[in-house]
Amino acid sequence: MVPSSGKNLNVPTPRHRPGEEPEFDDLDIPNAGAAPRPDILTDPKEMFAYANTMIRVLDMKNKAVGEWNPCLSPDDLRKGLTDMMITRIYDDRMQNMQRVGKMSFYMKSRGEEAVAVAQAMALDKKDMLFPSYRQQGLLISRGRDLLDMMNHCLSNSGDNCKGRQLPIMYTWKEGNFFSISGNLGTQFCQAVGWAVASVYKGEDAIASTWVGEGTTAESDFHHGMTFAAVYNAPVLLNVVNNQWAISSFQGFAGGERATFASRGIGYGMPGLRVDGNDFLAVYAATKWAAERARCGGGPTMIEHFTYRAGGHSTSDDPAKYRPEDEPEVWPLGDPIERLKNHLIEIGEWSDERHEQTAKDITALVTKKYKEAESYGTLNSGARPEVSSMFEDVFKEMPDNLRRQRQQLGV
Amino acid sequence: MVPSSGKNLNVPTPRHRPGEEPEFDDLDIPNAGAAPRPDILTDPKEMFAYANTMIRVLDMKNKAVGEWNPCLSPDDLRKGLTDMMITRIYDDRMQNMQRVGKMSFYMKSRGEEAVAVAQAMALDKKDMLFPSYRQQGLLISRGRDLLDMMNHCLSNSGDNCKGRQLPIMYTWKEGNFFSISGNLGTQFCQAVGWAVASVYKGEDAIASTWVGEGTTAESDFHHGMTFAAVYNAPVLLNVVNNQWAISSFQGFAGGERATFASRGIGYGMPGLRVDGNDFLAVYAATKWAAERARCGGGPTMIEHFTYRAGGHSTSDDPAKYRPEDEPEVWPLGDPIERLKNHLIEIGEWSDERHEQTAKDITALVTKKYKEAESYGTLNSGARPEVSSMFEDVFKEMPDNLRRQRQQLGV
Amino acid sequence: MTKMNMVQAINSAQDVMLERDSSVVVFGEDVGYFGGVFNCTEGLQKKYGIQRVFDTPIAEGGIIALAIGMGVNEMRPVTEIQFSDYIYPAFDQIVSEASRLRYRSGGEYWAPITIRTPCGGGIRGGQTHSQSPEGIFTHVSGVKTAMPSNPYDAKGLLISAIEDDDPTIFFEPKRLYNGPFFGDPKAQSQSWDSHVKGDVPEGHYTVPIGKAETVRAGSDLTIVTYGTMVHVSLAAAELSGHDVEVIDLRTLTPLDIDHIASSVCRTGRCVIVHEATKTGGFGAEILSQIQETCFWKLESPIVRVAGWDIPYPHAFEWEYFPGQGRVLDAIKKVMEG
Amino acid sequence: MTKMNMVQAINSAQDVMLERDSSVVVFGEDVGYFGGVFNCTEGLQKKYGIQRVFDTPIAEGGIIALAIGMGVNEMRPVTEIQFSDYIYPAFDQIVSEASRLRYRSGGEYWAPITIRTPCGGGIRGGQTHSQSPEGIFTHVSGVKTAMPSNPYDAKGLLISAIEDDDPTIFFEPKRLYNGPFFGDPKAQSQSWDSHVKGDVPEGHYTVPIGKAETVRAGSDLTIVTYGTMVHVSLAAAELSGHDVEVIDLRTLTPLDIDHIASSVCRTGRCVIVHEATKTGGFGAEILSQIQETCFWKLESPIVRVAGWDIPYPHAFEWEYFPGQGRVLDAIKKVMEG
Ligand SMILES: Cc1ncc(C[n+]2csc(CCOP(=O)(O)OP(=O)(O)O)c2C)c(N)n1
Ligand SMILES: Cc1ncc(C[n+]2csc(CCOP(=O)(O)OP(=O)(O)O)c2C)c(N)n1
Ligand SMILES: [Mg+2]
Ligand SMILES: [Mg+2]
Repeated sequence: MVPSSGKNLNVPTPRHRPGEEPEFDDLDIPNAGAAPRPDILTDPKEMFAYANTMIRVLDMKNKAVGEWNPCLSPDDLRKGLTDMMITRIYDDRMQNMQRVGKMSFYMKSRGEEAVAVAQAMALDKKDMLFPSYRQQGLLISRGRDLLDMMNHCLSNSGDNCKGRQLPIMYTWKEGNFFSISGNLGTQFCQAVGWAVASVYKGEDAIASTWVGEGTTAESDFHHGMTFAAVYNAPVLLNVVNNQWAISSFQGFAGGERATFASRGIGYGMPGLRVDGNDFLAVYAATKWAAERARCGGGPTMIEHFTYRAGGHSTSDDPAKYRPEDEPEVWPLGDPIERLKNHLIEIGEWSDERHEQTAKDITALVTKKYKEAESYGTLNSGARPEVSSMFEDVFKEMPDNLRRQRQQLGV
Repeated sequence: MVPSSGKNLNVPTPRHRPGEEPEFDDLDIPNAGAAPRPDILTDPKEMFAYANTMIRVLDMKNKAVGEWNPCLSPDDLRKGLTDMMITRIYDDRMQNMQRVGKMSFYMKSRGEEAVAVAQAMALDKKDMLFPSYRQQGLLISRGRDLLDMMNHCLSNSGDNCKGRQLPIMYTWKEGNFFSISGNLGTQFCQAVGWAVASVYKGEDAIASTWVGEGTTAESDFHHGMTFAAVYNAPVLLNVVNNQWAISSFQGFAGGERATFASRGIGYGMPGLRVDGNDFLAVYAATKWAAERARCGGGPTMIEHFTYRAGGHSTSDDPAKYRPEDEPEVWPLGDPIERLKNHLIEIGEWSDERHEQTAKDITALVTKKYKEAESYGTLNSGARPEVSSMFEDVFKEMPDNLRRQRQQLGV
Repeated sequence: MTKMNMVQAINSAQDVMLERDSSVVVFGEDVGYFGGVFNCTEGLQKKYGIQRVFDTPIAEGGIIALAIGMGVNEMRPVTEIQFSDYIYPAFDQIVSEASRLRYRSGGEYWAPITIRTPCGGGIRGGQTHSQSPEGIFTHVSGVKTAMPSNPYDAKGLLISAIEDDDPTIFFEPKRLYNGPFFGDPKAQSQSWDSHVKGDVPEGHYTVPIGKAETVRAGSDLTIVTYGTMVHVSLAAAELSGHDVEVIDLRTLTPLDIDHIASSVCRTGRCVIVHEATKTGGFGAEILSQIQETCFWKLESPIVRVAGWDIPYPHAFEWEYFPGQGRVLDAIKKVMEG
Repeated sequence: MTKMNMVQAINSAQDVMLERDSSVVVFGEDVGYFGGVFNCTEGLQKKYGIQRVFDTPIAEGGIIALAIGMGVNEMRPVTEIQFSDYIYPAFDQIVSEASRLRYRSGGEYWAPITIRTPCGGGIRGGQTHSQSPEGIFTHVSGVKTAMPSNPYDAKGLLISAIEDDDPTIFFEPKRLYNGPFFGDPKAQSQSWDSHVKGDVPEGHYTVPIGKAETVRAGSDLTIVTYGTMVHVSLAAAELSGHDVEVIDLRTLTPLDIDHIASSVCRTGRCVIVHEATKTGGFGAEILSQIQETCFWKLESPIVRVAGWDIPYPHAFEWEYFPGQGRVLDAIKKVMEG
């Protein structure tokens, strides 16, 4: 039973591997401003084209153009920029702290900051977020104290998750940010349930959920799409197509044959494909989908076309499976650079201000981190109470756990 | 927390319930012959329209028309008709035998016979079938002895499944018919694995698999679609949309918002929507997809638009949830009637011949059933060896099972 | 008090809770208009509307995910998995999500969901309509598991499960829906009418989660069992010629080991009976805890009576089913041993 | 003979089988070009080509379904589930399909698949990279389960699993990949180089499925254990001051009860150790079978040492982990009891 030479199994292969020169020349990237903006209650059947084009607002000259331009105020633009900068500086710092052994693990969102930050801004605070592990920008945009985020990552005595979760698996109830699961995709259909309950309760809040493009292969993606469609749930179903899933490129999720946005078509919901590195495009698409959901128009699927500029996590070395300079040649640029240039272009920002802001953020992050360490790190200093490890398995501790706790002597 | 009056959750509702007058006037049914037949290696992106139209060959005047007409010989047409008739008469007989207590359970395929019979004819004998429980026509078309089928349903000493499975959960290795699972949908991605192995082995055989439209909501459907797309597997992914899933109409699988055939689009594979009660259309679409798969064109999804004319199973009373006369007003008619009328129209069949054939089949089925009873029924007569219940859990019986068998004293 | 069979009792529990608490909703495959393939939700959609009692797509994983999301948003979903043989596609959502949410979020989020699911054999359902998978879930931290053996307990336990703020899997031995079953398929079938536990209050009451019940007092030997096997064990006890005590667990986890241990330490002999396959079944845990607690009082080895380690074979249902004969053999062995 | 760590041994087993049998293919998330997140398939794609060693979509259920279909079509797929915490989405395909196919088809079809999956904690992986779910699968009829504790057994058992015509789940205690681990995270980490079971033949050999091994002979007490806990138990045995026998199960199901029973009947005392949560864990089954077989020889209650009945908490990994101290306590208790 030797494989024949004639027919070969199709196993997807990325465009380049380490040692090869990365290029994306044939990527089909529509011009900014080219896509029209349909009415928010447009019939999904009339929206097939949106799944195959790309909504883009920022053009090559750093101008915001076209119908999707959300016309944000300079203040809002500056908030967006600043929050993306905080996210990146925070990420870098935490990754460094992991490298020196202060915590067990870390995952950055470098290159994808626009997705989380612009979406958080476009949604209402009352809207519920069911993210994956790579949307820390949501927390930052919603104003979570960096100290709390750090305390969680350090699993220290200030960790609201009581030391039970890996770093970056945040929970923040006050900010309507769900508990991140280590199991990929599980939140996708849960978000639909939350949204259905919101309708049932007669409330106005909607839900938004995120998975990576690799995770679309999991059953939860399909369940989320199906249940959202059937109950016309007010929910945003986001696929962050950052091209990579650990070492596997998006072809292993089916991305070579069709856009992820076009998955929406078969479920009868709009699928928007957005330049995920274009803050304004992400913001505008999210606003459109949120308004649609709030008006009873049901779910929208959004594919954010972006690029994971860093490694998958601190356990990963991307140089093993893709050219080291692939991130640099990514044709859609860097979301922070692009928004910065736009603000400068419209006369509302400058290189100096940018430098200064970066410095201020770095100082803030350093200060916060110092404070966080005073609550302990994974290997030294204060921790949550050991006895707390037996709590919250159930609302009330059953006898078997009480006995086990006694056995441990805590 | 009382539900608001303003916004209501969308819960799909079928067009009619018991007591209401069934009608399907606004069903969008394209004319026979209207759909063009694309080249078998057409790019899926150019095939979106096929997911929303309906491939139909037999017109209102019982003529076969249009590009999809497979131009079958009269002999082939008669074989198709006869096999559908055998399927129906067999089904009726077995259901009756269940009613009188000879077996535990039964499921008919009434109204959907064209799907299984035409597809079996359009595929090669070497092609592997991964069906659901409602494609008994595949067995009949491939020539399985009715005696063997009955022996299985009776769980008697002649049952090749050794009494381990419910009736209708057939297995027939010789006929390249997989073992039916009681768990919905599980075969869908298994078929993809089989097809991938076929490519790997350099063989020419393809796989074909079936699920009901209700089952498309299960994860296996999504996995089958994803894996088939990623590996470009030579497989036919059939969705038999018979409008009902026990008591739930197809809206609970998302059918109100988009056709099932359009699910193919998001995975980058052709989705064909076929009049499932039109033997010639089913045959033609299957041939197209099989040829495509064999030429390296990869998977095709086919939605068979049909109607479950009987109850879900012998445990079910459809009068509880749909108008009793809904089957009669189904606008796409009955597959046997339609093919019969076509054969008469072209002068290759007659009412008399039809009657006679029905009589012959009935006599055959009666004879076979009598023979089958001589091998035992569920409650009397011979059974498989009791000790065999401990076999085949593993290839070789481990000690714990040997001891349990001894404990039972068999 | 009314006479109810188990289907009616389960229906009534949901009815009571839908009435009392607007955050309760009921959903699953075919549970809406149709009222469920076993009629356990019959009439509820008509009474409470399509917003509160509704059908779902056929996707057990999606059903539980939907329930979790609703639970996080302050609702109290009661879901049905049509057969417990079909709970496996929801395994990840139950184990990794519902059962872990409160813990992993430091207590900030939880999902008070109830999963009703018919289990067990004896209805000629073949290997995929007969399974008793409770032993898979009793190993999972963070989810409670219960299995009633009669209408009164079924209603009271189900109300407790719905009111409980933790996820609960509520296994319904479908062979008991219409009457107690003593293990002999040829015997005249009985109804719940003549059974004391067929008397069920119409309104709200609870049977507490985590409490076993002694359903027959005795001093020679203790049978620990649950679900359908309670009745089989009672019948065997009657025939055994020994003074057998029978404990109906009702809740599997958290296990009422104190109740069990105090009985076994008294009788010194124990038989554990369940319908699920033996190896790795919940009987092993019960046996282990008894051994750990009552070792010095045991007068002979504890014996497990269970389904064989094979799928439930359609034609050999009654050879698979651990009926009175196998329980009697075990009693004899333990009394002699 | 070469020195191999467990990653290399596992890699070598696949290498040997890919070489010998063209029906063997290896696939899973990140196993192809990248060689797996733990490097267990490093270099295999390069050596055998993209048709035989390849990446998959991230869908564990799909991976196992694909493997079953390939298995039915005469191939012998070796799959990787990246962490055993992520095996749950494949639960239905493993339990209802792979494990039941031969039975339900009357022996006409089967799928000789192997599921490799790293398990266990001790690597600061938090609750979703540390689980030991073997106890869920040991209750399932029709699938075999194995967990090696060293490179030699890992390679030999994995080859047996691949060659076996039944589905096998092959649990790899990831804490042992690089060296034996005795339970003290602060101790100097050891490599397999200096361990006798680090000597691994380069070619084909097998360790039979279903056979336990006595890794330390003793007459006072028997420890029954597997995986990482073999080393922790050996270390505790050493410190205990008693003459402790240690049995490494290697295969969980089918269980080598004869081997275990002959030891416990001799020593009269037994401790069972595993890392998985206690309630409903495989330890309960081991305990039950020993109780059933050796009751009259037992001089004190068998004690189980296991993970607490909670998710594996990130910050309290070492409080969760059943280390030497807890094993020593148990030995003491059993020796005194
Ligand atoms: C159910 C499950 N399977 C596998 C994993 C291991 N895993 C963690 S992240 C990851 C890749 C996810 O890729 P993608 O969805 O594209 O998200 P990204 O990391 O790019 O944001 C994998 C396979 C997991 N966490 N859960
Ligand atoms: C995993 C699983 N869930 C639920 C069931 C119960 N069940 C059996 S058939 C059926 C309806 C299936 O409907 P559909 O897929 O449309 O197929 P049809 O019966 O119409 O051919 C259901 C819910 C099952 N067998 N397996
Ligand atoms: Mg990704
Ligand atoms: Mg159907």
